[in-house]
Amino acid sequence: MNIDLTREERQFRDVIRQFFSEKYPQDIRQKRDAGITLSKDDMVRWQRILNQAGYFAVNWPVEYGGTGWSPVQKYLFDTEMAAVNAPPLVVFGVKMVAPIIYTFGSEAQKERFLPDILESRVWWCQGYSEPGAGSDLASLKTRADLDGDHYVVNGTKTWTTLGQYADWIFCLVRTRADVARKQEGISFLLIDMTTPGVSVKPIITIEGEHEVNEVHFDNVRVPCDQLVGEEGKGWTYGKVLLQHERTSIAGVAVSKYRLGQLQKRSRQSIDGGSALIDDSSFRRKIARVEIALKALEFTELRTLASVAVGKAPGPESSLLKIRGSELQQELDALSMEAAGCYALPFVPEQYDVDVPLDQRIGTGNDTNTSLRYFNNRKASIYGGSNEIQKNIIAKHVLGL
Amino acid sequence: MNIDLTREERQFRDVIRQFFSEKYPQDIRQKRDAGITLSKDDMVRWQRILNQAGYFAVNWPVEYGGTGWSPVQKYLFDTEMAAVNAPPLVVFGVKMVAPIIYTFGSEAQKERFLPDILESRVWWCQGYSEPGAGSDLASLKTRADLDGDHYVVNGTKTWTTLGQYADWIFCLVRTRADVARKQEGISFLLIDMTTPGVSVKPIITIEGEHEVNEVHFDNVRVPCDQLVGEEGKGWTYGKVLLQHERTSIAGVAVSKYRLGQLQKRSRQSIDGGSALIDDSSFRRKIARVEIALKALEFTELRTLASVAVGKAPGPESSLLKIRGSELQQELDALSMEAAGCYALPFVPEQYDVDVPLDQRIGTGNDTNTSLRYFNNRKASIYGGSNEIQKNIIAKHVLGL
Amino acid sequence: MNFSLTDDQTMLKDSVSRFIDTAYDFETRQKNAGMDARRSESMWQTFAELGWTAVLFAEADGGLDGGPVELALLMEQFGRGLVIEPFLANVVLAGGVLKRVASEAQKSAWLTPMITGERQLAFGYLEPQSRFDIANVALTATRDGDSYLLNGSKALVFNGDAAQTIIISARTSGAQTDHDGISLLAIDAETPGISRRPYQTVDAHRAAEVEFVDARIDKDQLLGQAGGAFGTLQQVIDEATLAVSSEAIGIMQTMHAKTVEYSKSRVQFGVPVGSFQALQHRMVDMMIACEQSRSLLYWCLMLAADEDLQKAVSALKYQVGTAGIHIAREAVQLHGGMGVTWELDIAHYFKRISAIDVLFGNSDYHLDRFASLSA
Amino acid sequence: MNFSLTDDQTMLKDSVSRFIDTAYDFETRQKNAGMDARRSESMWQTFAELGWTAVLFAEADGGLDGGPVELALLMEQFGRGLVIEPFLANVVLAGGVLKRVASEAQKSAWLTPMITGERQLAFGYLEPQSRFDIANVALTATRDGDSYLLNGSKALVFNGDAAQTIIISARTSGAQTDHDGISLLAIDAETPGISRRPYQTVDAHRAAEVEFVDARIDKDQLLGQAGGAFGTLQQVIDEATLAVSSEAIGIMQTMHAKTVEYSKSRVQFGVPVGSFQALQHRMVDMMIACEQSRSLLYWCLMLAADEDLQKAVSALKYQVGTAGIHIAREAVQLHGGMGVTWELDIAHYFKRISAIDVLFGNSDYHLDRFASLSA
Repeated sequence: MNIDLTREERQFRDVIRQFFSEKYPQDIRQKRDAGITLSKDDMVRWQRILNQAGYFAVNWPVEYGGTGWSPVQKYLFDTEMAAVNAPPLVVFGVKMVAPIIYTFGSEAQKERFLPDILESRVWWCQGYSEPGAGSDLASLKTRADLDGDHYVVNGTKTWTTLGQYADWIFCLVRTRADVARKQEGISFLLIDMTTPGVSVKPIITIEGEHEVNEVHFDNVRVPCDQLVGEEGKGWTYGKVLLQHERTSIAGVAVSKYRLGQLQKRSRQSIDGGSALIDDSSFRRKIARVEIALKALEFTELRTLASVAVGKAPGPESSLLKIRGSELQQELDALSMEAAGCYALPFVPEQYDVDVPLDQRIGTGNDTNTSLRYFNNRKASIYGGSNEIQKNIIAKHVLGL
Repeated sequence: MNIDLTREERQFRDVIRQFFSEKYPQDIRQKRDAGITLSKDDMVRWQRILNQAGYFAVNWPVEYGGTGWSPVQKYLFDTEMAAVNAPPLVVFGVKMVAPIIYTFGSEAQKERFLPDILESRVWWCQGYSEPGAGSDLASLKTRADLDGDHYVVNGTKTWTTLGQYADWIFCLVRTRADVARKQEGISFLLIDMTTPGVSVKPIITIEGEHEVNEVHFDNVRVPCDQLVGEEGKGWTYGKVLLQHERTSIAGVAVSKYRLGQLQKRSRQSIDGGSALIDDSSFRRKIARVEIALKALEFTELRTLASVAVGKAPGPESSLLKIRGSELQQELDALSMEAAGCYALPFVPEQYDVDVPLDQRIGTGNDTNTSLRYFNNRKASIYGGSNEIQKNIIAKHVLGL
Repeated sequence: MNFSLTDDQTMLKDSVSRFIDTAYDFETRQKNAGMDARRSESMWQTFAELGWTAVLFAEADGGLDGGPVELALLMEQFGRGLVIEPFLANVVLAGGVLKRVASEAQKSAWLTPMITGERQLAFGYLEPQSRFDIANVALTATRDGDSYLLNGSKALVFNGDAAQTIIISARTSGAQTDHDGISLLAIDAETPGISRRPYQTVDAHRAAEVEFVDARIDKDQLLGQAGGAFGTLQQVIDEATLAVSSEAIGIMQTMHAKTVEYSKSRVQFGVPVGSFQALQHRMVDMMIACEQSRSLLYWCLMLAADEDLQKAVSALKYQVGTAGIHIAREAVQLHGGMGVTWELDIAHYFKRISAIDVLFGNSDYHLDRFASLSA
Repeated sequence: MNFSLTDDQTMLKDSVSRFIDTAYDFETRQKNAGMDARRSESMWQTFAELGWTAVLFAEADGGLDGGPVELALLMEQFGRGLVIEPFLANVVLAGGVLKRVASEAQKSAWLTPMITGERQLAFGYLEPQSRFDIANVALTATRDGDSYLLNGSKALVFNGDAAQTIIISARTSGAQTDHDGISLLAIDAETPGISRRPYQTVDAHRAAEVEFVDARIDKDQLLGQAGGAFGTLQQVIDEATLAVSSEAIGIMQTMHAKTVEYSKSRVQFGVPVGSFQALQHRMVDMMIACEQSRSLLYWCLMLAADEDLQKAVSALKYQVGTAGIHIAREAVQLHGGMGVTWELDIAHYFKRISAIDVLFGNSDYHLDRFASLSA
């Protein structure tokens, strides 16, 4: 057993670290540290900087312009990125649809779609869930009926994150209804959001922000060359995707950063007197999270080590999802607790524009805390709720 | 809203309190306080003292020799009894079979069985559970086949508490197998333990004590006049019993006594220095239990108040069972924690005979703590496991 | 021993409950929440006309002689309806101070018009640095002839933007966290030297940060004894704690009921999600947590005049804090994605109960207070 | 980054595992647990012959040069087998002291014969008043010419009844809880002035209370520096903590596996109880708790020589304490009535893991130690 990095890995880490210290834009950094929501432009600009350095398509094979990194390299990259609080990538293009395209798509599709993703010219969003199909995703009802060389799509997708920025959407649609298992008859379709009949309706989430959307399809005509792979195989492709990029699902690197911030925050005296960390109850809660996070980090490393020796990550990624989301939410709750009464003011405008810290209501980022706390209740719901993950483990690991 | 006792209730409480201070035998008290298991004789002697004062059959109607007390009076009696750590009654005769007999039995049965119970001349035990019928009690298989004016009983009952002392056993047996619902065809039978074919086999429980038994019936011939009520109605009778005496199921009075002891214990300095209560973590745990116990006490009082105005306690008694057992086990765990390393010695002999405290291993009753802790894991299993209780609430209260 | 309500109490409960059902549906609430600082003035007038602003005060002061039971009944229904009107600020906090220590003249000036709905009040008892310690008062009131000069800040003053009169705790002597040396003062919100920064809170209530720079007020605006206000402050905050705890119970019970209903109607995998045993047991746990909270409320109501009340209030607040967050998280989780949308009331119950945990000391604070009173 | 075992480690693991499967079934264990203080001497001889008593020691001392990974591998299997042989007392505790501070002569006298199985050792590091504080040493060793005179008590001395040599911590200077002034001494158990009160523990291990009244030993029986033993004491106890934590992981994994199996075979209401979703989710939670414990063990093993080790060991012990009790309670509960019978192994796993929580500091103790090292 040996956790030491190889010389090459250490060198890699140093290069990455230097990159972040030199190329991470100051203005984006300031926004992030002040808890200000980034604009679409900010995100695109940052992704292009990453791509110029060759650090954007971390999960892609080299032949399509990816980094071809090992799991350990990806882990180190994630860790360094989180350590400076750099914004995470918008996953829908680079991490979600791209692997489906380069794995199952035609050559024409690869040429048509991958370069735009690589250069952040096209913004993708995801069309999986439907109002009636949440945990039971395979019961989806959005229809794509063949009509000549087009599919005619009708239905509604929901929880479409950042769909308001998107140029294209990848969807699971039902191309056949007369099937024995509802998983059959589902196909994977790429749809231009500017096609007539596509409309996007904002969903305001609990904290008051516009992050997710409903996307409606009303007789939307989609050329057949935008079907990925075979008709009726969409469910299989979607499942492959789910198991494809799981090493960072637990969000350990980001949670470590947040824990560090919280520890720093809790050591500050409120009024020249005692600090929050002097409260034995709070101190113990922080310690519990630190222990749990270390346990999760090593669980992730164990998974990584199996992947590195060629084992595919299996249902254990469900464990990472469960614990990862639980710990994120625990950190949210502790941040709320640290903020005390200043968790209560709801002043979204001071996070939309750059209001100097000393002119904000409350101290530091405290009034931003509740936004994250409320919003992040989704962490245990989306991407397959934690209940669904437990069902998966019960069935596939415990054989129940 | 008014929690004050009436003048009559206060007088009643004072009389009871005086009774306990005068009549509770010193030797039994010493054993109880030192954590020594009582002998059968101790228990019988104490029950006879209670009966002489008219305080034994607290739940019976006056006509059969009971107290005829109101729910509030019973509550006060339980509270006073627990406050002096007096031993709880052995429930199988007075609280379990007697109500079935005086409610559903024949006049002959009442005359034959009730006086012996009242005067603790006959020790009863319970034959409900079977090795294959635990949570799913109605699937019981012990057969009673009619043969002339006898039933011939074959089968095995288990978890028979203090069956080793018992003269008689009351059983749920299957008198018909060809029934639509398995609850049908079950009858309620009284069996003399000296009847040929009855044998008792000890079950040693986790902590090493002999408290429960398996009772085997091998062609045991039981006269038909020992059937209570109608054949095939046993399940109904048993269920009535389950809802019959629920006001004390939570064990609040005993838990309050134990909490008090634990608080006293935790204020004692270990080595002339700090006491356990000075540890903020332990202090908070104690406070949490104190709060939870107060909540449970008022839940019990709310139930009592409904009973007092004529409402039968319904599925809410499941709540009392769940929280009551959880809190008992929480107190067990805190006692373990207080005992520290001295929870580990396993010296049952020093609780069988009266070893002076200063000659015991460990301090005070600490080495007795683990016996109770281990043994009492049963509290969330027996009497309908807490999982079954939750099923009952889900179905009957929430309508799920 | 009797947990029944009197006829008057039953009538009060039924009337508020009916009002919530018929005149305070979620849509109305959300519409009013979107309005400016004063919210719906007509709604507040209705509260006054129905006598709810009067319930807690003595008949002599124009009140209805109600006590903790009446307060709890009102607040539980307000919780159920997610009421955003400034009842806590006006009636329980500011009114709670005035009924305890104000002179007749002061009551006429501030309490009577509050009860009739003509005047809005607020109570500033927190400061930016004080966290949950109401004795941590740095704002100074310095005697200067017949006036006091005020300097310092008050934080999270509920209804602080709409209030015409703001009552504050101020330090007239002693060190920053001493119990002695705290005074209560009633201040016209338009007094020169006072600036207010109003905002909405996450639960759609209104509050303000209030700054005092050499604000001068008359000595007659002192409420009660100079320097001896801590006991009153504590009583008022305990009563307010009981109030929001009752509100929390209304919220918990509603969230639980809505979750159970949702689980019966939401179909996944061909069956209602409420048929899944894992979810059933969790809904039972929610029910138990709610019932245990209610039981502790009963304890408090029984003790209303007793010396153990502080301890009981802390037990209750600890319980509703932990049970409330537990129930709220489960309710959202069991509603799935819908539970985190602004559109559904569940999200707003979640936010209100999260806010209640912070008000007047969170669970940890009250657990420690309980333990110290228990020792 | 590599979590694989070396070939030697794999061989060791396989050999212990096979031994547990073939020669240490539950029936054998229970038979031996019923024997007297020395238990099965032949079993202990087998342990020595298989080299397990040698694994942790330097080749020069007759050992096999193993480290924490080897210790963890052994202990995990011992946990799985519910091994009652005095491995912890002889090898990890007493052996741990000797390998660190004993002179060559002292090693020959006590360590070598322990490794060969000829001599039984014990280590008394606790006293009746010390709870979890190993620096709380009241037993005095007073220098008297060429001897030390010992007075005081040692509590819960594992293997203290069978041991021919007992190592103890004793105070040669300083106040009762000072870190300085603690010394380690090796004592012949038959020394006049020593009395032992042996007993069994709840987990079927053996221990003794040991009293010292003017017991006189030679000054050569001092191990290491007089008064400077605290650092060694802490290292030994940390290693023992790692050992029992590894054992706990073996127990947890076994309890979980047995519960899952039981749930598949136990039929109630016409179906296996493992088909009930509420129980399924609880068994998943057990698995997660177990896996998180193993992950922290890996952290410790990676850090073996690092300064963060103390912190990591405390994290691990906190985790196995809480997870262990959680898993054990669930395992018993899900076994129903059978789970609380002496007859079934589940009960004995439960008792051992309960004992482990208390050994070397419980969860709370280690959480606080972790927090203080983290600050």
